[in-house]
Formats: sequence, C-alpha cells, structure tokens
Amino acid sequence: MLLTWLWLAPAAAMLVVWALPSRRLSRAAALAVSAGVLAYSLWLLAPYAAGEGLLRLEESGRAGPLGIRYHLAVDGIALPLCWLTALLSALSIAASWKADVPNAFWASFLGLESALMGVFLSRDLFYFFIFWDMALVPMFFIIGLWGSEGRRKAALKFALYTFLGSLSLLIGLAALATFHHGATGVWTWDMGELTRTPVMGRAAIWIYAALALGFAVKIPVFPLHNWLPDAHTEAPAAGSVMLAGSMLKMGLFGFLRILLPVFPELSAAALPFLGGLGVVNILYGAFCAMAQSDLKRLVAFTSVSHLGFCLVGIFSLTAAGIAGGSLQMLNHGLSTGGLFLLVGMLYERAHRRGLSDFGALASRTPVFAFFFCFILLSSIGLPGLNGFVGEMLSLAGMAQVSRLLAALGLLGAVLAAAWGLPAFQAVFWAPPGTDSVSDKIADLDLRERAILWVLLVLILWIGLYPRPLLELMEPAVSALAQR
Amino acid sequence: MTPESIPLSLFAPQLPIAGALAGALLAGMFSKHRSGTLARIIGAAGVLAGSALLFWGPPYADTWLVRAGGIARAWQLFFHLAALAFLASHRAQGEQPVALLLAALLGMDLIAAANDLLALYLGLELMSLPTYLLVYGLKPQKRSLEAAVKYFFAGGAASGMFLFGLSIWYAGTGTTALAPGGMLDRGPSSAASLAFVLMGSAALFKVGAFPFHFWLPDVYEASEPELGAFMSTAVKAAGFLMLMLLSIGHSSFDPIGNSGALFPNLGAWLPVVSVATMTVGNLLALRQTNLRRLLGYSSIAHVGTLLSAVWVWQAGGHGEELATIWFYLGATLFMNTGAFLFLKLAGISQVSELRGYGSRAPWAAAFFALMLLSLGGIPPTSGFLAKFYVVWDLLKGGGIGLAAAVAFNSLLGLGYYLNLIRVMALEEPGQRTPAEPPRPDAGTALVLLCCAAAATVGFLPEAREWLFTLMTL
Amino acid sequence: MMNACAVGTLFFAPVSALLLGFFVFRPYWPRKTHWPMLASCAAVTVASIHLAVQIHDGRIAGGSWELTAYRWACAGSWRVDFGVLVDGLSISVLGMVSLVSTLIHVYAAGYMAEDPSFCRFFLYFHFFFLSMVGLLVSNNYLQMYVFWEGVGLASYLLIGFWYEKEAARAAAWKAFLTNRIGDVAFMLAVFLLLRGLGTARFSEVFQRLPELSSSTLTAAAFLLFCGAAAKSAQFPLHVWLPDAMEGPTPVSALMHAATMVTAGVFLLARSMPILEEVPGVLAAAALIGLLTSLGAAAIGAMKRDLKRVLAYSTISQLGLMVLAIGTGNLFGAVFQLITHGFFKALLFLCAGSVIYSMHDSLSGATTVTVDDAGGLSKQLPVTSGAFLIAALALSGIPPLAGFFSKDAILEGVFATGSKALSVLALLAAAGSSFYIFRLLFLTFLGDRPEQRGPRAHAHEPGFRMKVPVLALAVFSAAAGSLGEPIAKVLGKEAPHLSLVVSAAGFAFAGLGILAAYWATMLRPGFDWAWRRAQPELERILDDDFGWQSFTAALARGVLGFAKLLAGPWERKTWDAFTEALADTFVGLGEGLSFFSRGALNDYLWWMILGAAALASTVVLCF
Amino acid sequence: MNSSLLVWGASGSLFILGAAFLVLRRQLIAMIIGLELMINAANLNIVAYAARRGDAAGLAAAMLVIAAAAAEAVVGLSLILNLLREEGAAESDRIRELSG
Amino acid sequence: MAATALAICGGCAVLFAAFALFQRTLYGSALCLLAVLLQVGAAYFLIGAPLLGLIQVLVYAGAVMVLLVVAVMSSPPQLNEPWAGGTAKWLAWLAVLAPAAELLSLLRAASGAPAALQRAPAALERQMAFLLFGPYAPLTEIAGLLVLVAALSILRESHE
Repeated sequence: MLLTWLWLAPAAAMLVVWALPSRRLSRAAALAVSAGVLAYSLWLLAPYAAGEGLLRLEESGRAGPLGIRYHLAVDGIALPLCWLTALLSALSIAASWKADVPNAFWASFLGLESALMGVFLSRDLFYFFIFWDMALVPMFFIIGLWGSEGRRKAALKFALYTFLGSLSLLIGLAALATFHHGATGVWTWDMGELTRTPVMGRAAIWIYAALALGFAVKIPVFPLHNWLPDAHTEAPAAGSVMLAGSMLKMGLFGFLRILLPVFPELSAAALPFLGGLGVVNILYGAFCAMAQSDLKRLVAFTSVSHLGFCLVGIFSLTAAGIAGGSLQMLNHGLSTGGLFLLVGMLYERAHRRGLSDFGALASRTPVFAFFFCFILLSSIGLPGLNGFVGEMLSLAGMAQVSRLLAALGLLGAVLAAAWGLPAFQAVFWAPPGTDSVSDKIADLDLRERAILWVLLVLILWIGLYPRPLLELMEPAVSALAQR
Repeated sequence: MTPESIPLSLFAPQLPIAGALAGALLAGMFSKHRSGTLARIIGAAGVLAGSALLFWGPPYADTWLVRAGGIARAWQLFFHLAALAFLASHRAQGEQPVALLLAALLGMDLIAAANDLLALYLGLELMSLPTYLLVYGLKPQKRSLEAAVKYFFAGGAASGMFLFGLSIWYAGTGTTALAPGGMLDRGPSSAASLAFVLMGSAALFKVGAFPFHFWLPDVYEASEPELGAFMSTAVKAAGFLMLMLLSIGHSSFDPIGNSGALFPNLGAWLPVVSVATMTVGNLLALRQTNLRRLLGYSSIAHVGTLLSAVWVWQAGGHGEELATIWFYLGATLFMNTGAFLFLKLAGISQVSELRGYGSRAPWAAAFFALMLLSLGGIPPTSGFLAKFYVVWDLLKGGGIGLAAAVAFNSLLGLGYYLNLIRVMALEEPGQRTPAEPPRPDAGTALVLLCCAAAATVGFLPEAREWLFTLMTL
Repeated sequence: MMNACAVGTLFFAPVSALLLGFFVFRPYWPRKTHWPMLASCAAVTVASIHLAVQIHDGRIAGGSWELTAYRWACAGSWRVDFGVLVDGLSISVLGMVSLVSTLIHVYAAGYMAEDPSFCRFFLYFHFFFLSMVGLLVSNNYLQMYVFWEGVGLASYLLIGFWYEKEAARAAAWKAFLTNRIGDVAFMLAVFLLLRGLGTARFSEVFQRLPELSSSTLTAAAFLLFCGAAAKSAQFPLHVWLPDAMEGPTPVSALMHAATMVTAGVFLLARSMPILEEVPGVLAAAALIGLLTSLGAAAIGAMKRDLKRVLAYSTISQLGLMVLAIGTGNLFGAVFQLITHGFFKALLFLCAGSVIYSMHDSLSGATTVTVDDAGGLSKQLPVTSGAFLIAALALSGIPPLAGFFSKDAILEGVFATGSKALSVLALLAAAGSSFYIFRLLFLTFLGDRPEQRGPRAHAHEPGFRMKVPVLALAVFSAAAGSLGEPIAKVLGKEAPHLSLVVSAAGFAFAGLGILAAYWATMLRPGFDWAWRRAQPELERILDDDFGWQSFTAALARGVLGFAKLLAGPWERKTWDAFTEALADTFVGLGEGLSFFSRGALNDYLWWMILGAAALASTVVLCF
Repeated sequence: MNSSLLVWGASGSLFILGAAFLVLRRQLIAMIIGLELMINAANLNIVAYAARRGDAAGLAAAMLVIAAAAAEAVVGLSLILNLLREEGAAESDRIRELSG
Repeated sequence: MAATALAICGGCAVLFAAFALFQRTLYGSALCLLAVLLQVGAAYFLIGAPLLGLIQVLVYAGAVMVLLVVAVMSSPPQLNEPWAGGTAKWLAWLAVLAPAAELLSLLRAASGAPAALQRAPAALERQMAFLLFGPYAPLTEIAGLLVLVAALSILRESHE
C-alpha cells in the first residue's frame, strides 16, 4: 500500500482542499499536503534508491479478466521523476502564495500531482493511460481559468492536441494488448510481460507509430509542438512550472517505459528518424527562442530545445545517452521550472512579460538578478551546473552512434548562449526603455528566496556531483541500452 | 396446437405496478390539488414492490408467451430503475403523468418478458402510446404538442411496419413465436428477411438510429427534461432489447449461449447503420445551440456506438459482449439522467444561458461538467470505461474499422462536450445566465448523487464483470 | 605531505575567499572585499612557487604529481573522475598567473576604489582567478572544459561590468558567444576521445593514442586547435578581444593580456602529444599563428586608442606563441607565455594609470586615445619609465626578458629551416617593436598640436597602483633569467643562444624602434597626415581587414533567420490548420441539418425510404 | 394457390398506399387514415393465413390488433383535436417550428 | 368460388384506398376509407372468419370512422365541402356495383358453398374465443390497458 499513498494522498487531499471553507485554510492545507508528499516520497524511496532492491518495492492486485492488474512499481528512471513532481508541486504552491485564487486552484494542483505520480508509478498500461488522461483535466482548468489574457484559446488548443495524442495512445495500447494476446493467448497489460513476447511484423510498425505519435504530442516533438508556447505563456506561473517541470516528461517517460523495452529492434530502426527529430527540436527551439520578445514565450521555446536534448540522448540507445536523457529530464524540470518561477515573480509584480518592459533591474533588484543569472546559466548548459551534465552525456551518447547528430546537437549549445544572454541583458543590464516598469519592482522577499535557494542547491549539487543520481539510474538504463 | 395458459404468478412483478396505476387514477379522483404527490408516492411504492418481487418473485420460467427471471429480470430491473428516477424527479401536476408512466413501464416489462412476436408488438404499443401523451401531457404548450404529433406519426408508422413484418412472418411460418424454425428450416428466405427488416426498422426507430432519428431531437427539445431522460435511457434500452431479441431469438438468448441467429443477415448492414448514426449524431450536435436538442443528438451518437456493440454481440459474442452492452446502457442511464435533470433544475435550455455558469453555481457546474466528461468518454469516468469496453470488444471481434470509427467519433464528440465545459467554466457570465444556483429537493438530490457516484466508476475495469454477475444471479 | 597541502591551498584558498566575500563581506563590509581575495592570491602564489621549487629540485618523482579527487560521473562503460595534475608545464604557468594576479588585485583595489559596485567586481575577479587556477591544474579534458567555460563566464561578467554602456554589453555578449563556438569545438574533440578511449584523463589518453583511428585523431587535434584559437584570439576568432577592452583596465590587464588568453596556448601545450601525431595541424597552427601575428601587428600600428593597440599587440604575441607551438618548440611557447604575461600586464597597468590620471570620474570614459594624451612623461615619470621598460622587453632588446623568449621562438623557427618563415618571423618582431614605440613616443614624449586632451592636471596615481607597476617592471627585466629553470621543469634541454639568430632579432627590433622614432618624433603630425591621406586603407585596417563587419553581418543573418522562423509563419499555419479542421466538421453538420428542417412528411419519407433501402439490400444479398 | 398471391398483393398494396398517405398528404387526419390502412393491410394478411390454416391463434391476434389499432387511432385523434383547437388547422406545415 | 369474390373484395379495397389518396377533400378520403374498411370486412367474411368481419365492421367502420368524421368536421371548412365533381359519381357507382358482383359470384358458386364457410366456422370462432380469454388472457389484458390509455388521453382532454 506504500506506493499507492503516493498518488492517493494528493487525490484525497484534492477533494478536501476544494471543500474547505476559507481560501487561506485551503492554501495552507495544499502546501502542507504537497510538502508531506515530498517528505514521504523521500523517506519511502531513499533507502530503496541506495540499495539494489529498487524493483522489489512494488505492489499489485489481482489480474481481472481483461488482464488489467493494478500494479505499481518504481525503478531508476521513475524514481527521480517522482521526486521531481513532488518537489515542483510543493514549490509551485509555495510560489503562488500571494495569488488571490479560489480553492479549486489549489485542488487542481493536487489533482495534477496525483495523476503525474500515477503515470510515473504504474506498471500496468491501462492504469498508465487512465492517469495519463486524468493529468490533462486539471491542467486544462489551470490554464483556462487562471491564465492570462489568451488563456481560453490556449487551453482549448492544449486540450485538442493532447486528446488527439491520448486517443492514438489508447488505440495503440489496445492494439498492443490484442496483438500480444494473438501471439501468446494471454490477456495482459503489464509492461513486464509485454516486453517478453516479440511483437513482429507490419502490425508492430503500426502500433509503434500510434504509440510514438501519442507520446510525441506530449513531449512535444517538432511538428506537433504548436500548443506548447501558447499553453506556457498563458498558464499561471505555477501552472507552467508544473507543465514544463513534469508534464512534458510523461511523453519521454512513455518512450523509455513502453517503446524502448517492448520494441527494441524497431527503436533501433527508428533511431536516425527520432534522433534527427530530437536535433531538429534543439535547433528549432533555440532559433525560435532567439526571436521572441515575450520572456515567458522565450522560456517555453527553450524547454522545446531542452527536450530535444533528452530525445537525442534517449534515442542514441547507448548507456551514456539514455542516462543523459533521463538526467536531462530532471535538470530541465529544475532549471526551466526555476525560470518560470522567476518570470512568474516578475509578472506578479509588474503584470508584464515583454523583454523591453524592464531594464537595469540588476541595479534595482540585485538578488533577483543573481538568481535569474544563476538559473539561466544552468539552463544554457554552463559546465559545473546541472544542464551541462545532461546535455554532455546525451550528446556524448549520440556521438557514439552518429557524430553528425552529436555535432548538430552541440550547435544547440552555441545557440543557447545566443538566446540566453541577450534576454538576460535586455532585462537586467540594458537601460530602462520608455514604457519600462522596472521602477515599480521590489526585490525578492524571504519566501521567494527560500524557494529559489532550494533549486539553486539542487542545480549546483547535480552539476558538481551527479554520480549518485547516475548510479541510481544505472540498472534501468543498462537494461534499455542496446550498445 | 393450443398453447397452455400462463399462470398468473409469472406476472407477479408487474401486478404491483398495475395496482399502483389504478391507485394513482383513484387518487386523482379524491383530492384535486394534492393528487400529484399522492400519485407519485403510490407509483413509486408500486415500482419498488415490483422490483422487490423481481428478485424474490417467480423462479426462472420460459413459457411460450412470456419469460420470467434470468435475462428478462435484468432488463426489467433496468426499466424499473429508470422509472423510479422519473418519478423521483418530475414535478408535473395531476396523476395523469404517473399513470401514463406506469402504463409505459408495463409495456417495457412485457417487451423484456416477450417470447412471442404478438406480445412484443403489444408491449411496443403499450410503451409508445403513453409516451406520446406524456410528451404533450407534462407541459401542454404548442411546442410540446408539435413534438407529440411528430412522435405519434413516426411511432405509428414504425408500429405499422412492425405489424406488417409480423404478418409476413406469421404468413410464412404460421407461428408468431420468437423462435428459430418454421420458415427458417428451409434456410433464410427473402420473405423472412423482409419480415425481419420491417420489424428491425421499428426497433431502430425506437432507438433513434440513422434513417429513423429525425423525430428524436424535436421530442427531446420540446418535452420535459425528465421525460427526455426517461426516453433516452429506458425507451432506448427497450429498443435495443427488441433489436437483440429479433436478431437472436429467445432460445439462445439466455445467459451465455448464442446458437444460430433467427435472422443471420443482421451482420451485413448493422455496421453501416451504426457508423452512419454515430457520425450524423456527432456532426449535427456540433452546431446545436439548444442544450436539450444537443443532448438528443449526443444520445443518437451513443446509439451508434451501442449498435456496433450489438453487432459484435450478434456476430458470435459471449457473455462479455452482453455485459458490455449492459454496462454501456447502465452508464448512459446515469449520464443522461444526470445531464437532463441538471438542465431541469438549472432552468437552462440554451447554450448562451450556460455562459459563465461556473462562477454563479460552482458545484452544479462541476456536476454538469462531470456528466459531460462522462458523456464524452474522458478516462476517469464510467463513460470512458463503457466506450473502452466497446472498442475492446470490437478489436477482439475483428471490427477494426468500427473501432477506429468509434474512436474518431469520440474525438468529434469532445468538440461539443468540451465546448460546453469551456463555455460554462471559462466564459464570463452573460446576462441570460441564471443568477442563483439550483435548489434540488430530496428526491432529485438523491438521484443526482447516484448519477455523480456512478460517473466516477471509471477506475474499476472489473465493473463490467460485477454488473454481469449481478444481473444474472 | 607538504605537496598535498600546497595543492589543497590551490583550490581551497580561492573557494573560501569567494564564499567569505559573498556571504560575509558583501552584506557587511562591501568596501573591504579585496582583503580576502588578496590573501587567497598570495597563498596560491606561495603554494605554486613552493611546488615549482619542489619539481625543479626533482623531489617530486617523475616531475608530475596526480591526485584523483572524486568520481564525477559514470555512464555505461565510461568513468569520469575529477582530479589534480601538477607538473612542470602547469606549475610554471600557474606561477606566473598567480604572481601577476596578486599584483593586479592590489592595483585593482586602488583603480576601482571609487567604483560603487566595488564588491561585485572583486567577486567576479576572484571567480576568474579560481577558474584559471582550476583550468591549469586539472588532470582531464572534462574538468579542464568545466573551468574553461568558467573563465569564459568570468570574462563575460567582467567585460560587461559597467553594463550601463551599450558597447560593454555588446562586447561581453560577443566575447561569450565567440568563446562558446570554440568551446563547442573543444567539447566535440572530448566526445571523440571519449568515444574512442572511454576516458579523458591526460595520462591515459596520451598512452593509448595508437588505439584511435587516424581520422579520429586528426579530427580531435584540429578541433582542439579550434578551441584554443577561440580562447587565444587567433585569426578567425579574434574578433572579441579588441571589443573586450570595454571592461575595466585591471580586467584587461589580467585576463585579456596575461592569463586568460594564454589558456588556449596552454591547452595546445598540454595536448602536445596529440598534436605531434598529426603534423598537418602543427603546420596549420604555425601558419595561422604567423598570419595572426603579422596582421595584428599591422592593425596595431595604426590604431589610435591606447588599449586597442595593446589588445592587438597581445593578439600578435599570441600569434608568435602559436607559431612556436606550430614549429614544435614547446619550451619557446611556454617561456614567451610567461615573459609576455609580465610585460604585457605592465603595459596595461601603465595604460590604466594614464587613463586613471587623466579622468577624474572613472566610469565616464574608459579609453584614452593618442589624440588626447601627449607628452605625459613630465606629469607621469614613474609610469612612463615603467612603460619604457615594458616596451623594451616587448621588442626583445637584450638584457630584458623579451629578448630571451623571443629569441627562443626565433631559434625554433630558424631550426625548421624554411627561409620564408624565418623572414616573416623577424618581420613580426620588427612590427611589434614599431607599434609599441610609436605608442610610447606619441603618448609620453612628443606634444603635438593635434593633441588637446585634459593633460594639464594629469597626476601620478596613488601608492597602491604604483607598487605593482614597479614590481612588474622588475619582473619584466629579470624574467629573462627564468629560461633555464623553466626548461629544466619542462624536461627540455636549455636553449643555446646562437649568435646569428639573436643578432638578427636584435637588428630587426632596433630597426622597428628607429622607424617608430622617425615616424613620430622627427616628423610630428605624420600620423594624422598619413591617416588623412589614405582614409581607405585606414578603414580596412580599422575593420580587421573586413573581418569584423563580416562577423557582425553573420550574427545579423542568424538573428534574421530566427525571426523568420519564429515569426508569423510559425503561429499562423498551425492555428489556421486546426481552425480549418474544426470548421470542416461544423460545415458538415450545417449541411446535414438541411435534411432535418422540421417537416413531418420529410421525416416519414426518410423513414420509409430507409426501411425500403435496408429491405432491398437484405433481400438482394440472399 | 393463387389466393395466397392475391392476399399478398392486396395487403402489400394496401400497406404501400398507407405509407404513401403518410408521405404525400399534408393533412394530419389523412395521415391517420394512412396509418389505419397500414394496420388493415397487416390484419388482412394475418386473418387470411389464419383462416386458411384454420389456426385460431391468428384470429385471436387479429382481434387484439384491431383493439390496439383503435386505441392508437384514438390517441392520435386526441392529439390532432388539440392541435385543431390550438392552431385551427391540422396541417404538417403548421408544425415545422422545431427544426435544426 | 369464393376466390373470385375474395379477388373482387381485395381489388375494391385497393382501388378505394388509391382513390382515397388522391381525394382533394378530407371528406372524400374518409368516405373512401369507410369503403375500404367495409370491403376488408367482407373479405374476412368470405375467407371464413365471419366474427372477425363483424368486429371489423363494428369497431373500425363504426367507432374509428365516427372519430374521423368528428375530426374532419372540426377541421377548417374548405377541406370538407360536400362531395362534388365527376369522380364522386364514379365512386358511388363502384360502391354499389362491387357488393353486387360479390353476391353474384357467391351465388354462382353456391353450388359449392365457399370452402371456408363449409368448415364449421363456428368451431374456429369458438376456438378463437376460448383462446382469447384462455392462453392469450394476458395479451387481452394488455389490449385492455391500451384502450385505458386511449381513454386517459381523452379524459385529460376534458380536464381543462
């Protein structure tokens, strides 16, 4: 029952928080619950992370006639993502402390957290899909109800794209189970058993394509990314932290958890195509980020670029690459989550996001400038910070397979400096423009500093000493690696 | 061959209902002003007694005319449930509506128990006539009269077709029994097929399938919402039951077995009708501004999905497919009742009145959003599970094309369900949005609670198995 | 044991100074933050000198000492450990770097005294020092890369220190971007090594070089050279160094003259074994080095701004060092690197004193041009004296340091035996003496009508700025004697000064000085007159032979492409596509609604037609 | 057995004419006549074959059908009388308000 | 033989139904329906189910036609002006001639009474009656309920 509490507690708390009479009470309860879940996940999973007994921590009910079995388990790849989700929801709730929003706002965050935990923990494809779709409803309301001006259109576009994806995912999963039954005569949706039987022939390609499309919409891979900038720009700060921090990882997690183990040779065949798409993601995201005038939209495009690195890493199918990809998932959550928090704090004070709206903030708010500069550098991939470790490992992994893709990916690192520093300079160094509001902006208060210090310490720790995390992922990664 | 007479005990569950019918009419005689509530209480008591008798009443029996227990009991329980929901939620004056409802309920019980085509016809008539009158009776005004007239003539034509089909069947086989044999012994002849098509189209009319669906939106739009709920659940289920009875014939109908279809040629055209119904229902629903009419078209779309489930069932399905159909009908019962009752309580009929309703009445809006999510088939809800079972059986039964059509149509469906949620939650309240949240009384509140609870059963994939065991114990 | 704690201080002194400065001094004593920094610089200098002596006296076995600190990361078959490697090469360069840094820290304390963000300056300044130390003593390519980018970040922050100025901001970003291009090449080289050998430790890489295929080896060597070229401002990637002069002068002195720019040469020296495997790259290096040196000398001779001239002089001297590496003369390159560190830092400090003395409010104007200054020797005797010593050292006039190190390089060039190379090298030497003495005569001696700067009230800078200048003057003079110890530490045999080469070098240097004297003192106003006569030539030279405008155009092109990519196209097409999809379905719905327009007869017509159609299909197909 | 052909022909054409009434005539009362025709057609069929085979069940069925048909006619006419009272004319063009 | 009589009945029923369809006035259609109902009753009689023929005439021709006439009379005047015009004459002649022809063919075949008539129709009728209230009792109950519902519709009518 231990693992079930991870997603059940936030879900139950969601209802309680929603029903609480006063807004302040529900806000405090939400923070308490999310902090509790974070503590619980650390306490529960830390000992298992250290020892080899990672896979032993699983719980599963009886398999129903449809072969569906309530089966939760955690392994090297899922564990960091659970921690990341718990951490980010606690931080985002703390970050939007001053927002005047109804109880439903806090409830939807807890609902989102429980759904995401469910996705990362469930080993059964059916429950994986249930949690996958459940995660979309709270995010739809977070963007739709509490976003900024263009929130309605963004929420609708978000819903349309993700439902399209989850529909193709449903058909893919059902077809996979049916195909599996055809081959072995056993109805099962469990990821473990599905990997044991070879799914061959033309049908496998169709299933692979359907599942890949479902996950690609969520990552988002280049042609299907159009919903991301709008969703990020219009979502409230905390919303885009959760969206960028852990929701985008569902797609990648799907690749790692379902496509790679079940279709090893198809993934190898798809390597040039999907690796190439990853590189396109990196370059496209970087170029678009360079051309943005809205700070939040810029950060949104950077997460497209970062996820490109994850994709390149994962689809190098080498041990280093996959380790790099999954580590980059974690890093992206921290650095882009941090950036969104910062932009949110800026928006909270000045209600404006344009690059030209601010100026010379370095002199007015030095602490804010320090944090922004630090997290921006981690996002650019400055060595010594966490971004570099993920990118370096991913590209090094891909270099083992195709040097061209690795070189193009590295070009992304140059472009990162091209979009990162001008943005920093426009907001903090350049003199204030005509309609700038930087005189109204106060420096960070204690609460905001505490939140950012947590991120800072994590970023520095992973940057300087990523070994424990990499060893944590070692067993799961070497199982997937083919080279 | 003179058939033996039927012992009255077989009709035990129906007697309390008939008694309640008479009681309701008598109540009307005594007190003029409070006759409505009195009739409702008597009616509810009668239906409850009938349901109780269903379980502890007559053992399983299978005479030439009627069946009792087994599958028939399951369907009758379903009809009683829908009738209870109607009685608990409707507020019309006078004892007329209660009496008419009970008559319709008796008709449905007869359809469920029918072993003979004549009994089926009379059951159909007894179900339809009171419904025509209820459409006009509950809210006597020009629009509902127009709807009642349209419904009467369409229904009349359908029962005319059914009767003509019955006569051809009788002329061919010399018996009106719902059993394979007679004409079929010499192999399926064109006369038998013609007879079946005519009777089948009457069933398709009752259900609201594609070529016969034109009356449905008008009736749902003009009649009272609780009648809309009753029709979109119970009457639709009766239609499906008739279609299944016709396509299989009773003998092999019982629990699991599925030996030889009475009319094997159903498989040829049912997929076409089901896809057409789904697509037409969804496409027309996309453009609706009247909410009840929209729910009408959405019910048509759900009929399309159910027809594909029936196709898989009759193409050699086992108990599982039957359980899928029951689960889908059960889910529809709660979803539609919930949605229609919300419209009745909130006094909303136009989409523009729904604008910004979320900020005016958050809990009611949340309830309606849950119903819409369930109708749209979004995962955590029972609507999704129902659709998932249908897609699952289709994939298992080899209906890949149909599965893809169902999946695509559920995306189409999202177009208008999500739009309603958007209008309700994300828009600012317009001037036509009702000001204060709805105040349901005890009975309706109970029904709404059940609907909300049932909508969240999406978490338990075994729900279908439990339902099947419950229905066939 | 002493060695271990010496190496320990190399790291912990700067780190603790930084932490102390950030958490303690910044909030409470911002004006005092230079004290912990000075202490740590001193500690590092003592430690490096101690280690140098240890190695020089052979007390450390094998002349190099390696310690693995901790395992940074493990992925699949790779193991990447962070550690420290102290050997002849690193300790000699570290000695120079730490010495020069200590002096410049003192100078900066005086120079930046009135600056409002004094504390922030010293935090950045010392962060640079930490990264430089880390870079010099790391024992594998990855760790070196981490500090390599650290140095790049420090240069970005320090160039853009006075961020109010638009020029400073542009220069900072340009510097970081160009360095990043080089870093990417360096990283790709590291990937190739990791792919081939699975490790990046110098010792292991150099032992298992034969395992690599020749193509990988060539690619790795070439990419390493590109990385070094970016950092050491060699020809294609030198565009950022002249603009880097926007930063405060101590920054220019320490980073863009003595230490940071030499990191590239250090990388080449460190990966000498790889370069030696690929002769082609060495030849390319020699060519580019020579080309850069000559080009920079030509441009430097023409510039008017004091610091710009010194910047191009640095590029030219770096060109010579790369030339030395190209000719395989490791000792010559390292010796020149060390001596150049001293006298180039001195030149910049003198320029700083000139700027400091001529302008009261410092952050106003950071550059002094030859038009403003003139005949300053009367007001600034000490500075002009020191400048003279440094100029002599730079041109390679005997007793001073420059002569020995430049001669070592010339020895290497002459040893290659190619006449053209030697002549051009001599020309470069002449060029360097010409531009430095032109600057000397214009600013300190002559007094031209065209010069109308506020030199009337120029006054000698304070005590804290004079001491480092004098110290550096002494070092510039004495550094020549360091030849043998460096050779011994490097394990190379001591150079013998062949008479012919030293005579030729001295002759060309003297020729350069005379030409400068003739062009400036004997015919005053020649500089301006010449520039008015050939405006076209001046524009070309001013624009680095057109290379600056080319790179600017390239940057604008990339930004334009990005704007095109993310412009209306990106938003419109997708939204249009989704809207069109939705509209088609709603349109279909409208079409279908044509049939249900409420007429009862139509309903019945459709019903009966439907039943007939079903009947016909069913009956027909039997 | 030309008589069975005859009966099929008669009831078939009656049924089709009834359907034609429903589709072609605009007056609602005429459509009710159409309904009655369809039911009579079916009844004719049943009675013909019941009598020929001497099967009383068929006759009983016909009896019940007549009763059901009568009830249906009454319900239909009550609705039409209401319409007449409201609208003054029972035309299918008068009831086109619900559409879309 | 009865067959010819039956043929005439069926033919006339169809003919009258066709005429009813193309009548301009409701009044005309109603009368044609009456003719059709009578012909069908005659057919029942000829086929050998005299009781059914009687009931058909009683229930249909009687009750339902009356209702129809009431409805026709209450509908707007221009639809029910008295029957005039050429077709009315022909229909009247047909209505008279048809029964005469049937009687004639019956008599002609009187030598052999119609096969159906001979087989003791009373026995069939009696069996039917026994059936209706024996095994078919539940269905007759349901038919009764149907009539009750029809009555309810009328009853409600009288409330307001």
